[in-house]
Amino acid sequence: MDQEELNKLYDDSILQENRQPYHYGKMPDADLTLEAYNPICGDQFKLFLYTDEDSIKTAYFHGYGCAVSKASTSVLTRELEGCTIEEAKAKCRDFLNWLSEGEGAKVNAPNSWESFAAVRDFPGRLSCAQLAWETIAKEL
Amino acid sequence: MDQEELNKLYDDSILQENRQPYHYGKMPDADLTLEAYNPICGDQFKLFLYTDEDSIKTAYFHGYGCAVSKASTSVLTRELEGCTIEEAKAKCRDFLNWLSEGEGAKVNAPNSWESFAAVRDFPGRLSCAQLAWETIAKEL
Amino acid sequence: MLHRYPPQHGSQCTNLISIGKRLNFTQQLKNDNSEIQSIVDARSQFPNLNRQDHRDNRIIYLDNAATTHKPQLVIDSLVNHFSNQNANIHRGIHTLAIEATSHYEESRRKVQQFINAREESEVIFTSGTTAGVNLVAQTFAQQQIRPGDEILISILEHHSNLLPWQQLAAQKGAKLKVIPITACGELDMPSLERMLTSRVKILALTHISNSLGTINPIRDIIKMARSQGTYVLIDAAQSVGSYPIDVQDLDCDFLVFSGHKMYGPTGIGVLYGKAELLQAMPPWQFGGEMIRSVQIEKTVFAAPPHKFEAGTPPIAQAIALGAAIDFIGQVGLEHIQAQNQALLAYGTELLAEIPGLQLVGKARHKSAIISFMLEDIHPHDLATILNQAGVAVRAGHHCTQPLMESLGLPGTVRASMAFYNTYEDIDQLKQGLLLAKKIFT
Amino acid sequence: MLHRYPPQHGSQCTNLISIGKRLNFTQQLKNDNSEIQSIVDARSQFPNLNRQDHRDNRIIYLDNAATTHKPQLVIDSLVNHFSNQNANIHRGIHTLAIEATSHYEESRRKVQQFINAREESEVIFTSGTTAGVNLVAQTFAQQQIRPGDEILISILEHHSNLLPWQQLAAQKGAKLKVIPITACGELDMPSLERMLTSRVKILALTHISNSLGTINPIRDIIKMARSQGTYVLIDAAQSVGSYPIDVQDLDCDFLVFSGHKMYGPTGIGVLYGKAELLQAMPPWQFGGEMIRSVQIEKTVFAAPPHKFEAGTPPIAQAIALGAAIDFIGQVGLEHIQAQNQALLAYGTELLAEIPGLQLVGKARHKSAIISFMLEDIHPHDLATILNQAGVAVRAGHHCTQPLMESLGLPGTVRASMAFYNTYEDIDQLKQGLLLAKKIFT
Ligand SMILES: Cc1ncc(COP(=O)(O)O)c(C=O)c1O
Ligand SMILES: Cc1ncc(COP(=O)(O)O)c(C=O)c1O
Ligand code: FES
Ligand code: FES
Repeated sequence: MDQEELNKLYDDSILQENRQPYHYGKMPDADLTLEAYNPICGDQFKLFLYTDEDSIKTAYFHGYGCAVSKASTSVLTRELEGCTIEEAKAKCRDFLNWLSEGEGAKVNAPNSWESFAAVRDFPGRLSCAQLAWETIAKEL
Repeated sequence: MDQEELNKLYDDSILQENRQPYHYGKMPDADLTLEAYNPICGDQFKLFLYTDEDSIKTAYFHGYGCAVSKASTSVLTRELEGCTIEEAKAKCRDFLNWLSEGEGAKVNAPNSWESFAAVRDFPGRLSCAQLAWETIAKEL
Repeated sequence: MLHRYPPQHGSQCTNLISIGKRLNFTQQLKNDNSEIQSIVDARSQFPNLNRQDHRDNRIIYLDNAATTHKPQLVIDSLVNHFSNQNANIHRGIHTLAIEATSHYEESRRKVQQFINAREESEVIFTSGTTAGVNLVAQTFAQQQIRPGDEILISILEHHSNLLPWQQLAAQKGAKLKVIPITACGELDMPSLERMLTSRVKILALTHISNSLGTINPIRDIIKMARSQGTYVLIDAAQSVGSYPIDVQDLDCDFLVFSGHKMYGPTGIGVLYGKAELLQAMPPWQFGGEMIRSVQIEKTVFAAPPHKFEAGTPPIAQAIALGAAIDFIGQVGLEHIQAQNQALLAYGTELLAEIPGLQLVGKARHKSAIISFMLEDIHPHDLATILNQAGVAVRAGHHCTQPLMESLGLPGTVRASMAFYNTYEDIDQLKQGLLLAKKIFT
Repeated sequence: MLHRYPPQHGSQCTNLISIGKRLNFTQQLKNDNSEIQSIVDARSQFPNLNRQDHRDNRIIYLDNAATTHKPQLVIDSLVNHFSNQNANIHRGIHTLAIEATSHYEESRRKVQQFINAREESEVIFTSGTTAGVNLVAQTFAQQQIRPGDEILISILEHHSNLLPWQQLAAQKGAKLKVIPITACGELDMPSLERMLTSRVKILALTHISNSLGTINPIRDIIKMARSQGTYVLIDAAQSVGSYPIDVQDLDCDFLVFSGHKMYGPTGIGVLYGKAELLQAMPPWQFGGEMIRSVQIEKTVFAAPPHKFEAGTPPIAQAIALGAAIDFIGQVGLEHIQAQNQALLAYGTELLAEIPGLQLVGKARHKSAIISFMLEDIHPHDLATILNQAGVAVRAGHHCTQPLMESLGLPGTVRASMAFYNTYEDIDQLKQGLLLAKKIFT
């Protein structure tokens, strides 16, 4: 059995984000609460945003999903903080483009995204990585 | 092209009965009128029976059907006359048995039926030969 | 005799362009490196064209309007799916399921491009034309039709595009109106114009009559319907795969067809619907794969097309339909169409030479369907004799009983050609008919 | 974490009979001159068992509850139909149409005998289980159900045997009641007895749970329903082809299943219904082939089964379903069943050895379906890792979302065996799970 691809998907960074996600928890007093629902598996995260004027001060998330979706939501949550709403949406669109088009997408991909590149070899799991980013891109 | 089977089905007797059917015409004052409808093709004959006590004095038929159905209805019409209702039904059951089971059926088949034996080689046309007989057997 | 077929007004009907010499059957189609370079090549792809009957005669298949034969590419597609792929689709993350899903969805894209739909989600896989019409009648029309509304069809309709509307009209207290035809078998346009008022909520019309071959001017008619605010469903069972169909150019609301009439397998068909209509329609069947979330109290349905594809779909058949579209692309729809028209012209001229033969349906625009009567020989007797002569045709009402009744005919014999038929096939048809005449006189 | 899977009361649940040594996979099945003499012979009939993934590993297929692989006999049947026969059925009198019709109807007889229906006309070909349930819900139940009536299902139901009833109940103002399960995943019989009153018009129940493998005691339950005057529909999608089904012995009113889960092709299924019920039911779809006579004003429908088979049916698929039944006969249903049970016992024991593995569903009577969780690894992560290890399983809610919710689970990993699986397949499953554990800790 060739474990290389597997090790790329489940690399240290994704496993670590999954085990100890950033700002994982409910935040009932958030100004904005979004639901990221994946109909393929039924998994679901709530995204809690605390905004000041037009920018996102703090972000939390909570819910249930696979390692890939949890890690990707964790990374997203961290990167949302400090963005304006427009910047947040643009960032998510960038991530989704980069994820589907690879290095061809003219997008400045931060290091934190690199681990998710492996998802491209797992077409059945693409929606896991996209889940929360798509919700922000489309519904914020 | 091997025409033998064809010549057996469309033999002189069937073609003759088709061309000059017995008692072909409407008989509006009949005591009993039955409808023989073939849903496979939409063909239809009306059977007109004029009875006296329990026996069939005169029979007529009218309608539209293929050569096989017309010939077979013509033969039936001729053979119904003189029968009691019960005899008529029994005769039709005999014919249907003989037709489906061949010489194996323990039935006294008159010469007039012989031409219809060829229908056995034309499974798509079996219902043509059965049509009127089945109506008498089942609905009289 | 019931023969009351209306007298022919020659001038309105087909002007037979004499075919002079036969269109060259072996003509070169392309010079690219496709496998299929000529109609002869294309023909060799259909194993069933070599089928023999019990007297070792090759069976000449002129029943293509009922179902076409299947090319090797389509058969191989089925074999490949079941031998090397086979998995249930969607929601699966193992290799086979991912492959099957991607082939299934790829086939949807092929259909989309083939009929030029705007979006993939406008292509819904069904089990056939009949299912497609029933789906629209029992969901969209079920919601749209109010008592007193009118539903317009034509007398040419196949039972599958008649019964669902008859049923719905009865259930809703709506009126079913029927466009008549002219003596040639064309839609009676003045009647159509009179009947197509704003009271008509839905017009359900066949593109090509499976009984008479008439090609209806649907593009113009759809335009007329649009101006009345009438929704239009087109029954394209006889046209897709033989004639180009562009749903955006036509601007129809719905269009239905069957895989098995376009060189694909049985058990698969397509409903095309405009995205905004599909979105607003309720689902038809309920089950797996068509949901977003299910609770005992409440279900949220998926978006089209999945909303309309409940349960395990005909996966292998959908993929094989994609193969059929590939095959059509290899031959070239323009060549298929030209060959059909050449066979129609040849056949029409040849049969007209038989004394006592009466063509039923002489529209100016016809597909390769020739319906006829020969003297007063019953269509089924003719079909039996033709079958013995090695020629497979269909006889009867062709699932258009009201049409036959309106023509005063008990049925017809129908010879329907596909592009892989040859002039010799039609010659043989003629021989069989001459034999029938001999037997019956 | 959402894991609230109820605590196990060991005593009520599976008593694993230790399998000691493996049941001999190469055992002799028969001594007659059938081609298939052993399970190894039978296994060699499935080309897809040799399929390899992109790393040249043989794919171990443990997703049989989603769809089974197809034996060569079934594939050949499709090829033969499309290559040598291919014609539309009924109303045709040419050789090909007669042959196709007779094979299609012969297949109906095979189904009849296989499930021991009293009459051929009780066997209706559908496009699958989902279509069968929808047919009954939208015709029979549509007429039977009145406001306030109850429809009873179980929490085990597949969406296909839930949504049609949920929909109907909402439409009719009827109540949808749901039988719960015990901690082992068995129907809670006291609840069932309490709920199955004479207010219940229809009980729609699965024979075998596709998620947990539970085999329900349907014969006894049907008897109870009879005594209340309740009609019963059995979803036999997971049982036909693996376990004997005798509809007369069961005395159910309706029974539905899919061809693709019993070694047959996609696109075909069966609805069995009692003759007297089918006769009284209105048709579901309207179109060709299901009529006795059609006029614009009025249509008279054909008798069952044709009344329910509108349009061109999945001809080739129905014939291939007959071939699947032939194949099952060649192997012997008793051998299939025994092999399934042996694989279940082996797999259950083997997986139980993995620390942290939690079986989901421990009914005493189970089919060869093993659902499980491994520690807190998400089912889809497990399935991905297993796929890389060459093992195809399914993960998720398996189209039983309410069941998963009631178990407090987001889904499970499901390994489902067919008789052609081997002990080595299950060994490999275990290896994959151990790998997953290693990755995740
Ligand atoms: C128990 C059960 N019922 C119903 C179905 C639905 O069958 P199909 O998708 O073939 O219509 C399935 C299969 O997924 C099943 O396992
Ligand atoms: C014009 C037309 N409409 C509808 C149908 C019905 O198609 P199917 O039987 O494939 O559902 C046919 C084919 O018989 C047809 O020719
Ligand atoms: S499996 Fe549900 S989001 Fe990944
Ligand atoms: S074809 Fe109609 S009765 Fe013979």
